[in-house]
Amino acid sequence: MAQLTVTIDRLTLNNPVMTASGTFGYGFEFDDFIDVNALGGIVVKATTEEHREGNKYPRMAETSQGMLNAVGLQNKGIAYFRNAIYPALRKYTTKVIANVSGSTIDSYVAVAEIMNELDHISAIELNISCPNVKEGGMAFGTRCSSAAEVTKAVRKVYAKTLIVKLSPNVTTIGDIALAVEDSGADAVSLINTLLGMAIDVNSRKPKLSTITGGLSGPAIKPVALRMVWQVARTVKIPVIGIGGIASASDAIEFLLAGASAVQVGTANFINPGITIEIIEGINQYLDIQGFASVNDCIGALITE
Amino acid sequence: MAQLTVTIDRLTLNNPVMTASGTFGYGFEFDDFIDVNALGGIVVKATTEEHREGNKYPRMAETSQGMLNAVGLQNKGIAYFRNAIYPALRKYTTKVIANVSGSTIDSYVAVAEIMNELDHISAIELNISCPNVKEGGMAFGTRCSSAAEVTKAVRKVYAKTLIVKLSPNVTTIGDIALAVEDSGADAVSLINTLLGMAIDVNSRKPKLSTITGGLSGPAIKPVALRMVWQVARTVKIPVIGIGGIASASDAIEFLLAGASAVQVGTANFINPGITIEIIEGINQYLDIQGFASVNDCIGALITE
Amino acid sequence: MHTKKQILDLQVIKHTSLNNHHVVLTCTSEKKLPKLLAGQFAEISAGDTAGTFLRRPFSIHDYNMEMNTVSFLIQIKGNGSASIGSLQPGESMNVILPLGNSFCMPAEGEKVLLTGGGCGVAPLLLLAKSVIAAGASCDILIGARDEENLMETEELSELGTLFTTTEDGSEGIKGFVTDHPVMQELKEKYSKVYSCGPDPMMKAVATIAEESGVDCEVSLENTMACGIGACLCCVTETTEGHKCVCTDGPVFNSKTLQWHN
Amino acid sequence: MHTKKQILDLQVIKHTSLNNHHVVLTCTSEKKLPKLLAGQFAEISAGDTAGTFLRRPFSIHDYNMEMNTVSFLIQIKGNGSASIGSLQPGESMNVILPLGNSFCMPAEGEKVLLTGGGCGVAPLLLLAKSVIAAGASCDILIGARDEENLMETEELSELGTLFTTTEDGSEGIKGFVTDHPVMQELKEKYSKVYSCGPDPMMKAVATIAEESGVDCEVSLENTMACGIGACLCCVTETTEGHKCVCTDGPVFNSKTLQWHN
Ligand SMILES: Cc1cc2nc3c(=O)[nH]c(=O)nc-3n(C[C@H](O)[C@H](O)[C@H](O)COP(=O)(O)OP(=O)(O)OC[C@H]3O[C@@H](n4cnc5c(N)ncnc54)[C@H](O)[C@@H]3O)c2cc1C
Ligand SMILES: Cc1cc2nc3c(=O)[nH]c(=O)nc-3n(C[C@H](O)[C@H](O)[C@H](O)COP(=O)(O)OP(=O)(O)OC[C@H]3O[C@@H](n4cnc5c(N)ncnc54)[C@H](O)[C@@H]3O)c2cc1C
Ligand SMILES: Cc1cc2nc3c(=O)[nH]c(=O)nc-3n(C[C@H](O)[C@H](O)[C@H](O)COP(=O)(O)O)c2cc1C
Ligand SMILES: Cc1cc2nc3c(=O)[nH]c(=O)nc-3n(C[C@H](O)[C@H](O)[C@H](O)COP(=O)(O)O)c2cc1C
Ligand code: FES
Ligand code: FES
Repeated sequence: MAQLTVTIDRLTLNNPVMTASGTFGYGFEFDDFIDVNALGGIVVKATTEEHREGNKYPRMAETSQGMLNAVGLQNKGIAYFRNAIYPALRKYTTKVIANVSGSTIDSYVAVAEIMNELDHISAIELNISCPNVKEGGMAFGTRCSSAAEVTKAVRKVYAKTLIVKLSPNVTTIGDIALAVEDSGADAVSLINTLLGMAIDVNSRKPKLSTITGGLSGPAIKPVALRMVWQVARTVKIPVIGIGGIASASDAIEFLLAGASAVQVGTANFINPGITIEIIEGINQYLDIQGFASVNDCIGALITE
Repeated sequence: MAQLTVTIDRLTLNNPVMTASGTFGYGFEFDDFIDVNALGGIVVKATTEEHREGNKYPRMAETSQGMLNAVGLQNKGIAYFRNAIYPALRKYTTKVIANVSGSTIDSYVAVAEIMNELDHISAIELNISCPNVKEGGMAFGTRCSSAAEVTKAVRKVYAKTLIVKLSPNVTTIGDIALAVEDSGADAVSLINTLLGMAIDVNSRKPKLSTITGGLSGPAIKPVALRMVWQVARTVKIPVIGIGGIASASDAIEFLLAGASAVQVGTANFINPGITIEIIEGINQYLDIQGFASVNDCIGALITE
Repeated sequence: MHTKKQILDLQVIKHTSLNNHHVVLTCTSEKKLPKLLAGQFAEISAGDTAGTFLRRPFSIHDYNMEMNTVSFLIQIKGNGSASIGSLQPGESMNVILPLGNSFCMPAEGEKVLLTGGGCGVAPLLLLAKSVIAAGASCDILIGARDEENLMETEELSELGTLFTTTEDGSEGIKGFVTDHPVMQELKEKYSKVYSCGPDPMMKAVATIAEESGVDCEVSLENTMACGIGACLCCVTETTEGHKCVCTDGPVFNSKTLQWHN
Repeated sequence: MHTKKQILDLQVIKHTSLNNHHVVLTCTSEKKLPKLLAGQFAEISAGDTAGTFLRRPFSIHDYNMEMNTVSFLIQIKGNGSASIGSLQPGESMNVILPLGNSFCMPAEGEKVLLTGGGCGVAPLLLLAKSVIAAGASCDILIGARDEENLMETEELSELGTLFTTTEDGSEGIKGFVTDHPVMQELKEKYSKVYSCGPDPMMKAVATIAEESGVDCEVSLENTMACGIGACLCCVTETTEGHKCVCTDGPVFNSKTLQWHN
């Protein structure tokens, strides 16, 4: 039984397995299936300043070993989050991380300010990479200057661990990661979804109401892993790996590539118990490989 | 029986189904399986100025509904191509397109100059998007300025149809497409492979000798389709769609999104007869939908 | 009263082919099945099939607590339903259930109309049984393309008067379910209408019900990624904004819906 | 003399389990099988299995022109071999064959040594038969982890003297194939050595053969995407640069190889 504890900035996680925002609700949806507190942490769904209805149905299309979504940040806004959702989240002993989204810098700051007051929210993950909203979202995450600007603004009002979630829809992910590191991010998480599209040839219409949407699932794992590896070699702050993780072996690939922790997303839809299986599988792997601690395997890729 | 002929600049193809460079050898490898002349065209494997040995083994890793490759442009150079391969290619009555690669602008130009003299090569496809070589390759395709520069230089020496093959590893594919259009490209083809990575957790080593490699196959189709749609709305020159096409329905998605023709890549490895099935499937689709010509379905996506 | 959702392996004990495109799978479980209500559904894994990624949602077609059996009526559409629908006795499938809300039961003594189009008949069998168990009674109106696609007529006719329509007139009234004369007598005969089928059919039924001043519950079939309220992909527009079909539904009172096109 | 490559559906007629991780599938075809040579291989589709994408290469284990049968010896490693190896009589699998070059046959009257490690025994059965058909004769040396993993010993011992080694000493000489005394007598006894197995074993055999001045042919198992020379993924370094294992091989004269690490 190896040591599974990892640290992301000031945050100590009991193990490196978290859930990805937008794929795990607020955790409650999974209480029937697993002991949510057994996870390293949970990242709850995106919160924006105002209530948002999100995009029109259809918002989802299955693809080869993946899916497209165009949810568009549907949520009831930060006030509702604080008053109605946060109190219920307090029951969890695992680390609860809020995913913060917005369409202007001020709106990111407004949400971050309130999150900063909520004791039980251990960290925020700044979502500058959502491909499914017309304004803001991914636009912030695809240029170094805007990524830096929003990070700086939020850093000023947010005292705890600030994670910035990067978009994969860029030429040089390392540059964006450096820009947010220089602007005060404590960690980066990646990747958000790849911008994709699907067409129903019979109706000749796009499968999503928004035409394009975000691709997730095993299909994107090779791209995610490459980006995590590139970023981990570029920045000094911890990296959280996300993208297509559906097994312990997938998670371990990200750890070896340099991720200090991982988030499991789409795989939760197919097997709501997958995160627990992944934790067990990591444990077994460490024992078999003779690692005393998961930290020994972070970045332990042999490339000579 | 609908009309299948499409035109790409001055090039008339009997049907919109071609093969993608590096996945169909020189055509000969498929003579046992299909009548290669039944294809709209074939794009033969990359030719560089000098003989290249390519990257070390291992060069391939299977992924979820996709594969990574790191072949690295192995080929015997343009002189050998002209003397030993080109004469044999003359047996084909279908359009034969050469994929031209290089590490410097001069080396692209050198190959293009010789290709220009070869009657039976109907067009060249400029590969500014190969992720598997240390110098040049993808680097040219990820910045507007360098993409424009190499296109202009080749345009000067190449009189026939000049197709530029774009890299998907960029923030704004439309900008690169515009840059090459403005520099004299007659058509663009996209996408080349997405840069990805895979790790063998047991040996803790990358699965490819080059660590990262190019991801192809159905996994990338949603990204490819999105990019083709974006580029087709951005440029006036014809667009050739590539990426994960493995069925007639996949090919039709690309046509509806605005591609004038498609290239089938990785799917040839799994079913060497797939291209013929795709042509038949497109034909059936046109009949069922009541299109008299494949041209009626190009860009016919309904988005209102 | 929340019944805990479970991930279970079900064993197929009977495979009944209804026609070319529809089968009923009757299944049991080693563990006791949780209580299943009419209108609820399960997310079924298509197993190791290359062409599918997500689970597929199917309504509870029938449920027998004593026998510990549950059945599903599966229309073969694409890869997922083809793979699930080909399971034979002895084979097993992984499911998550029970999911979703359920139809509201009529009060004792009420009489209600159940309407179904095509494979929309799937939830009506358990619904009819539940209506009767609640001390109410029902008539059942089902429509299909042709006679062959009118399904489960024997079972249903034992639970109430069965009316049928077919588009080609090969059985029952020629036309859509809304062309059936009984639809003109809603107010007089029924306290409530239930409907499951293609969207246009449910909309037409709901419109007539609303015009007749009769309550109407419909069961939506929006595409789903998770089925458990985690992804927000399955929403429908309601008078209170977007609601998840998988948790707030699949059953909605037609008046709360802003039908999408 | 080029035999046309074909895409064929083969019907499994016999499934023989050799031990926990190895099976032999004997197959036939409705069409007449093309001529298959020792050392050639087929690219087999794992069908509809979610966990696989590409075909999987397997050597021709045996071929009988009169009976129109071909067999494969399959080691269960991952998803692909598990799915293929689980096929039962009556089921079919899609293959491309014949692929690759073949072993060079010895001249009449020569005596050669066949060496195999683990599932490297796969191509040796047809090789031994072909050697004999060519009027030559052979001894066969196979090695494995333990007795259980020494496979096809009965069939092979009918074709030549069979020597065995096991790592745990449970059968034959304890150690690797290269530890067998016969490896010290190559020059005296054999005109040629053939080898198939894990890379380190083939390298060790080739080294001894080269030192003994005996020709050695090895059969490589590089991972492949296409199997037909189209992708250039399967290369091995040779004295003439990168060569494709799927078309220039899988059989190479050991002297032409620059073994990769
Ligand atoms: C709550 C709920 C209950 C359901 N109950 C039943 C049932 O009892 N019996 C039954 O046969 N079906 C039922 N369905 C529909 C069923 O889930 C789909 O037919 C099935 O998922 C299709 O999967 P596939 O892989 O076969 O088809 P795919 O390959 O995914 O799709 C084939 C075609 O069907 C369309 N399609 C896919 N899913 C749906 C959907 N949900 N609604 C409408 N069109 C769709 C696709 O757009 C495509 O054109 C229900 C759906 C929901 C949401
Ligand atoms: C020309 C040729 C002939 C072959 N003949 C036979 C044969 O007759 N019988 C037989 O059992 N096998 C043979 N093999 C090996 C066989 O192709 C692989 O074992 C098989 O493809 C593994 O597929 P999988 O899906 O089961 O494993 P995967 O899930 O793909 O991999 C499981 C593990 O096996 C490793 N692996 C995969 N492919 C290979 C390979 N080609 N060589 C070494 N390790 C590999 C992977 O790295 C991984 O660790 C041959 C290979 C080649 C190239
Ligand atoms: C339905 C859905 C909704 C999502 N919503 C959010 C979100 O609100 N905020 C966010 O940062 N990422 C969101 N994501 C992205 C995921 O958190 C994750 O980055 C991505 O799905 C890749 O991981 P995966 O392949 O494991 O799913 C969403 C993804 C999906 C599939
Ligand atoms: C093994 C392999 C080799 C390739 N070699 C080349 C090449 O030489 N030149 C090139 O432009 N593209 C090359 N490509 C990219 C393909 O032409 C194509 O753009 C890509 O694979 C996406 O299409 P697909 O998903 O249909 O395979 C290669 C792809 C593969 C898989
Ligand atoms: S399907 Fe995921 S919320 Fe309904
Ligand atoms: S496997 Fe494709 S060239 Fe050998």
